[in-house]
Amino acid sequence: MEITFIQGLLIAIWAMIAGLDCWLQAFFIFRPIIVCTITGLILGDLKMGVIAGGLTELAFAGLTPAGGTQPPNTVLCGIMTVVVAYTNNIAPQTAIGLSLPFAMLMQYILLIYYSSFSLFLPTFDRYAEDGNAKAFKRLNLVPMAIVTLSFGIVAFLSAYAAQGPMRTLVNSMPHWLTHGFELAGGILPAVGFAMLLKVMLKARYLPYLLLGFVVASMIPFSNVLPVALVGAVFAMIEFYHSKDEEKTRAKIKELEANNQGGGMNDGI
Amino acid sequence: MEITFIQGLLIAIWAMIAGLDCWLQAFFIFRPIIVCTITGLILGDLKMGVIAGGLTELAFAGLTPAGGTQPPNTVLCGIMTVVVAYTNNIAPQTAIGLSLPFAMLMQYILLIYYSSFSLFLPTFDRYAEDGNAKAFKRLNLVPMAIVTLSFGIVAFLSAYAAQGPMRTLVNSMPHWLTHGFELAGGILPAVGFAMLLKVMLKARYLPYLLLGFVVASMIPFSNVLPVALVGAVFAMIEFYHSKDEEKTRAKIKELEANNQGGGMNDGI
Amino acid sequence: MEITFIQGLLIAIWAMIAGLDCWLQAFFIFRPIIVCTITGLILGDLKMGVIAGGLTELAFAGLTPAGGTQPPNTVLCGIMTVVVAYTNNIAPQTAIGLSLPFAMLMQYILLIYYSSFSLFLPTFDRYAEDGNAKAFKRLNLVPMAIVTLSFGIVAFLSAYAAQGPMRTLVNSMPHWLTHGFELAGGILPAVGFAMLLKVMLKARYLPYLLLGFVVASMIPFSNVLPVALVGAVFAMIEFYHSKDEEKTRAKIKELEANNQGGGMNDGI
Amino acid sequence: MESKTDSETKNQRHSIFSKHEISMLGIRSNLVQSSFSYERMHAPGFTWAQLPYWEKIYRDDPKGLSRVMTDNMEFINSSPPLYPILMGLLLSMEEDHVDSQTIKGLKNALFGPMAGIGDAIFWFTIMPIVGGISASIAKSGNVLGPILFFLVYLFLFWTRIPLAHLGYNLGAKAIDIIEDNSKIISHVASILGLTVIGALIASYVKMKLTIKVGAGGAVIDLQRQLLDKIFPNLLPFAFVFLLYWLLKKNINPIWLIIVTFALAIVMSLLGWM
Amino acid sequence: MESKTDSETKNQRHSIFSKHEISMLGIRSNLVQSSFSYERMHAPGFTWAQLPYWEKIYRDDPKGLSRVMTDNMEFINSSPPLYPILMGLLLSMEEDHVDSQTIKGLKNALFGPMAGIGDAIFWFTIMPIVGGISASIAKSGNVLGPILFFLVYLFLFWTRIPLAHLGYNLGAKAIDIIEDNSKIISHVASILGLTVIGALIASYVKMKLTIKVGAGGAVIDLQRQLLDKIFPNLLPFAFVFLLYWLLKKNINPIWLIIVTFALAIVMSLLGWM
Amino acid sequence: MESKTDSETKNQRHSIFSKHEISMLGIRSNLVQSSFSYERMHAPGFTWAQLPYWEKIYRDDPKGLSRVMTDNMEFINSSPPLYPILMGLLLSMEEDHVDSQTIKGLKNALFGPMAGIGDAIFWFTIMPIVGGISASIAKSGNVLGPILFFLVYLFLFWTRIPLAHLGYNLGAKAIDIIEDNSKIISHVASILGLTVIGALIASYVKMKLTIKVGAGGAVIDLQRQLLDKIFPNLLPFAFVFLLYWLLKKNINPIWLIIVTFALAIVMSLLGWM
Ligand SMILES: OC[C@H]1O[C@H](O)[C@@H](O)[C@@H](O)[C@@H]1O
Ligand SMILES: OC[C@H]1O[C@H](O)[C@@H](O)[C@@H](O)[C@@H]1O
Ligand SMILES: OC[C@H]1O[C@H](O)[C@@H](O)[C@@H](O)[C@@H]1O
Repeated sequence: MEITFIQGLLIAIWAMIAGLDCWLQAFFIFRPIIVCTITGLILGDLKMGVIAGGLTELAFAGLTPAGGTQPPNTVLCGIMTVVVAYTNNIAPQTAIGLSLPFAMLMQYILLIYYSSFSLFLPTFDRYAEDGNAKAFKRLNLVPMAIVTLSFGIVAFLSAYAAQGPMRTLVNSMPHWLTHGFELAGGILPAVGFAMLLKVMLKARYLPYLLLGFVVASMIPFSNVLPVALVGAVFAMIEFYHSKDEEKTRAKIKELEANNQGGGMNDGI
Repeated sequence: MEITFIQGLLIAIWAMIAGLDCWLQAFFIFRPIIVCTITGLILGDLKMGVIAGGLTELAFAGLTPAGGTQPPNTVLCGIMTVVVAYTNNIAPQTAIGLSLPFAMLMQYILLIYYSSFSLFLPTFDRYAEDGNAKAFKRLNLVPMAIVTLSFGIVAFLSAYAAQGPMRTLVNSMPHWLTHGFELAGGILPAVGFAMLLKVMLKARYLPYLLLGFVVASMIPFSNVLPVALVGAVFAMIEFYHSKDEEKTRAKIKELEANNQGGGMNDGI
Repeated sequence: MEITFIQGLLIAIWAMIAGLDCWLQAFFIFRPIIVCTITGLILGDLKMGVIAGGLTELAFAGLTPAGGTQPPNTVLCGIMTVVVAYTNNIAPQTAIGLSLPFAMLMQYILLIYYSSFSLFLPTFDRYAEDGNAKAFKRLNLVPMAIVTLSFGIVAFLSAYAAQGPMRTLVNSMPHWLTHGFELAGGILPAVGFAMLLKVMLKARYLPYLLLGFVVASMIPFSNVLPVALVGAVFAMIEFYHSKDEEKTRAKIKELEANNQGGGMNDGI
Repeated sequence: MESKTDSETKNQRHSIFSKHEISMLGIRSNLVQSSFSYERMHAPGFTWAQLPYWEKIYRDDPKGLSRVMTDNMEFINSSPPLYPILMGLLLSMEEDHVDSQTIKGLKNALFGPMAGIGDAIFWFTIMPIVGGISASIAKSGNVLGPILFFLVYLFLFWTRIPLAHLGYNLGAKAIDIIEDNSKIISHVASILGLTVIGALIASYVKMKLTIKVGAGGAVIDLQRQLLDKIFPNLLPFAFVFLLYWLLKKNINPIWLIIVTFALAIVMSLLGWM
Repeated sequence: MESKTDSETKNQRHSIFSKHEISMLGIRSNLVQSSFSYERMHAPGFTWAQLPYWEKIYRDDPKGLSRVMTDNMEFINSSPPLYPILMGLLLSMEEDHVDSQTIKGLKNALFGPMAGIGDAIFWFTIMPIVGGISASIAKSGNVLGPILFFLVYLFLFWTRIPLAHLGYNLGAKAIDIIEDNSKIISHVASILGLTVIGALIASYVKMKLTIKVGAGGAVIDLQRQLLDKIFPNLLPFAFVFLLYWLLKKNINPIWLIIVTFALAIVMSLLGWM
Repeated sequence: MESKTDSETKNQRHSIFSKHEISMLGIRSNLVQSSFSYERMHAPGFTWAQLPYWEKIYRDDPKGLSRVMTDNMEFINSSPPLYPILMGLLLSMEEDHVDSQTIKGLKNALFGPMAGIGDAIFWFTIMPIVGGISASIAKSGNVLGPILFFLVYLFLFWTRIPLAHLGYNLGAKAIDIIEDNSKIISHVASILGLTVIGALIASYVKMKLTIKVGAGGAVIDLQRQLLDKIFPNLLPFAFVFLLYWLLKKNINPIWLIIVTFALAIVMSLLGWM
């Protein structure tokens, strides 16, 4: 089915709202499960939106922006999964793979902003030095406006303007390619986890990574809460151990200090 | 079916035996699994007694008297579950709920004894001071006699004398109420566990509580032995850690003592 | 079916190859899974050899020679399981039990060598003192030759020469006896584990033994890798703890040394 | 060298008590709760159990008997099945006329940790396991269930005898070992105990919702599609902690039982459970 | 005594800020990322959120305002949902005119560990759990899935208000506690975080071979007869570590995504997955 | 600076041994058990493997050769697959003419812990896992089972070569690392080893009763209704500990095997298993 101009506009507005939220990480309506649902609503197929939301949410679970990284953008991915499924009449599962290029496009736009917004810093600094609160507050709106607008434009172009070529593309894609995109959607979280590990993994935490992996692989349960609890158990046990050790170490330090003190006294 | 006077008397005698055991915690024939079985035997329906015993034992698992607390009494509960099921021809599962008021009655009688038996203490003390062993031994029989008798009377009245009103009551109870009693029987152990936690839970033991809960929830096994073994594993590991730490701490203390000793020597 | 002289010879040669490997523990072709397969190949029934290999490998999992112990010999057991199954047309499962006496025979021959080969040591020592490398190298071949030959002879006699009496024996064995041998095959690894425990078990490692046992009993998984990973997790956690403790202990030692040093200085 | 054989053959050489008498001490320990009161808990029963032995030791010393009786009437509360060890120990010291202050100190140092260990082992581990297994056999009407239960506890009853001998034979030698470890042991017993309690909450508290929420195509079964997907046994755990929190607020336990009943009946009435 | 009531009633007595104003601080904390740049991360948004309060404190002291603004423009990066605590804390100190060096030190000591804890809790635990549960409801087309998700995050949004009050009320008192524990807490948060990441790898990375190898009677299904028998989720784990190793070699993350796509498409083409 | 490049390029610049020769050391290490005897275990084979290298080092020093041969004829027992590291290490020291007492001390410090680690890894972890997986493929008659097994062990055989290079290249530098950690490492290897042994007991010892006890309506299947309800694999665990206890009483292992056979046959005869 085709997307009307009005629908395209509504999608753009929704992209701006969700996109700003994605930038700020406030309400978490930028997560696929919400983005897809609302997009489905706009296109008049709520149920498909909800289903796509469930599938996409799972595919993006590992791709968090923790530590200031930028994963493929969930807003664009959510919108385009529903749009591609809707306009090409294909299963959301396959559409996820096809929406990924859009998600990556937005990811790179945001990465550019992450780098280039440092251009605002000197001005911020000047206002700070001048104690000019009003100007400071005003300037703080500019980056947000840029981000919001970008989301709107990219979403409009992707969802409305590109639907013709998109359909041609999808129709001409052989099965192995669409299946390949599906597979990619399933493997993609690995990238997010690898990036997390680069930030967080030290040798001393390797056992816990392994523990979580083994326990999750062995218990047939649908979410990671049991494993998180096991992690919490080990964390708490370690907490009290560390506390005890700290006390011991503090005592030793005291003794060392006394010793040196004693040594100095001897010298007098 | 009705309970004959002889059966009522036999039940009273059995209640006295099991009740004394409950007071002393010696043979553990005061547990529902035994109490119900014997009561069933007295009423001529051993099989029902055994089944009721199994069900009631599980419902009372958490309600231990550890730490000197008093849970609803297992002897009365066991007897009355079988009696109620027998006289009203209902399933033991439902009867458990209906027997609970009797169990609680006995619980409160025992609680009163726990408090009021301190009245005997001055006399005990006097005999102790006088070194009067004979009198001391004699006096020690009195509380036991009181307890034993109380069990007999309460059981006789509950099982034999109250069976008429009991039947009327049960017949007039709507389904939601009997079902409610059933539910209560299933939830009741929570009270026992909460009381245990009040005595035993410190922040530093919270992880182990959680561990036991998570492991038991995740492994599909019919008893808590595997979890108890996991608990034992952690306990033993901690044991050796604590040993090591203790040694370290002992050494530090020695050093501190030496230091102060040294300081004093310096002063000389 | 009968074993031809050529087949008997081939088996003897294979026994020598696998036997030498068993002595040296180099390629691990002495494990039942390989020994049975090749023996099956020699007898023209590869498939049965492979199946017997799988079964025998599992039965011998615990019987490792770690620490210089000697378990029933896997080469003889592997060969004879296939031979007995082949010549008597019985299931490999039952044949394992019947091959055990041969495996134990070889075990005792090797044990005798383990003891008696110390007779070579004085000669080795003399060559070492003389710096006589050539003679030393030559002498080192002798024990290997003895072992290799023994394997050949024992295997030839067991597989070829003894097949007549063997068949008579098997045919005359009542069901309870063959079933008993089967059972013994299943219980046998216990011996290996008990021997391991004698070497390795100290009180402080008991929790880990228990942990492995409980986890393996609770998770329905076909190999011990998950448990090995859990063991690795605990081992790594302990590693870092021990490291920390070591540091603490080192500091305390330093302090003690300083203290004593200080004391001596005072004395001067 | 001397001291070794000394303690090994104590029972034979020095002891004024026969083996049978020590066994009887184990049996008598069953009455520690005979005159239980919150004020001093096991004190009278504890004294009663040891009384005949003191009578023998202080046959010609009424002052001594009076002193030891008075000393033992102080508050004491420990795990009943472990009393034989404690009593055996104290008796051997009393017999050796160890200073009464030392004995008191030891008694006070030991009964607390022993309560913790004993409860963890007897109430929280053995009872639910034996009870659970027997009950699962009994539930189908098989009388071997209660018989199994009875036999296990008969065995535990019997263990009081060897435990009394153990305590008596180890005597003073055991004290250092136990005293040194008592803090660690009660720490370790708490770990075991709380792990098991966590498991018991998951196994024995039964709460399952039966309602469905939502309307039209958007109906979910609250228990199976939400709670069980978050974590099994979530309600039992939460409810135990609600009660725990009420207890911490010094609400009387009786109220907890009433609350539980009220909740169950209301839930039944609403058809939510 | 005094000091106790002092801090308890701070909000009422000393504070120049109304309860409403402190609540607004929680709300304003939502904009910490407003002018995010890699150079200073949250600095401008962080300053912006607190600005109105400094304007009030330094109403008659332009120098003070300038100083505090400049101080806060330094690099800062922490977990967004925990900023309310941090800001509340700093505000109460600023109000008490605590030495600016102390405030800076504190800020620097706290934001790092708070990032670790917050990420472990919010990104790696709450999000996958809530997301996973909602998604499993949504997958069958049930709109209660997204609604549940939304409600949970609405609640988390709301928590910023009490957290701001918490930080503000605790004030300097909280500092010692947090500072003492910050090293241990970030250690402990890493343990939790990495355990969960391990579980996420097992749950969310999907790689399964579909090929069989061998010929004739000797065919095995690589995935089910080999890999799954070695360990479930072996491929996902190995692949994550391959990517991790590439990252360690300073390969750009963009390449990882490309490699992933290429691999998936090649595998699809070969019919291996 | 110098010393760094020094060790990095050792093989090229200083070493009198070619890469091929070091590889051959790895291969030669396969013969450590060639003249095994309980008196000195690997000593002759250990000496034999290193002999050609000493001949080269002490070409013009027969005394040296005699000394080093004699030194190495002392008792030694370690894990065969780890010998290449140890030998590589010792060779690099011998080549640098490190004091012979130091070398001896090092050798003695290392071989024990290495035995523990090696056994935990090779005997108790790799073998049962690879064996178990291959066997489960082979049990259905699939020849890929033994092939897989063979390939894995061929790979492990090959690792001796890089391990020899590793030991030789690290040289003395590695010693401090290993020596410092040897106590901890053997501790840690025991943890791993015993966990796996516990798992192996559960997986590989097969004992199941087939009898039912009781009469009439009160019949229970001992294995399924009692033992399996208490704990799965209870019999295997108990039996292993029975054997363990016998071994502790210095019963000869041969008796254990006889006892096992007798038990199995009696059980079969009675129809209990
Ligand atoms: O890692 C701390 C923090 O870093 C960045 O600011 C963002 O990615 C946040 O989402 C994250 O919580
Ligand atoms: O807690 C120790 C002890 O306290 C009381 O004496 C009773 O409840 C016992 O059952 C319990 O073992
Ligand atoms: O235990 C170390 C070592 O001892 C002996 O040498 C052999 O049994 C080896 O297989 C084993 O690895």
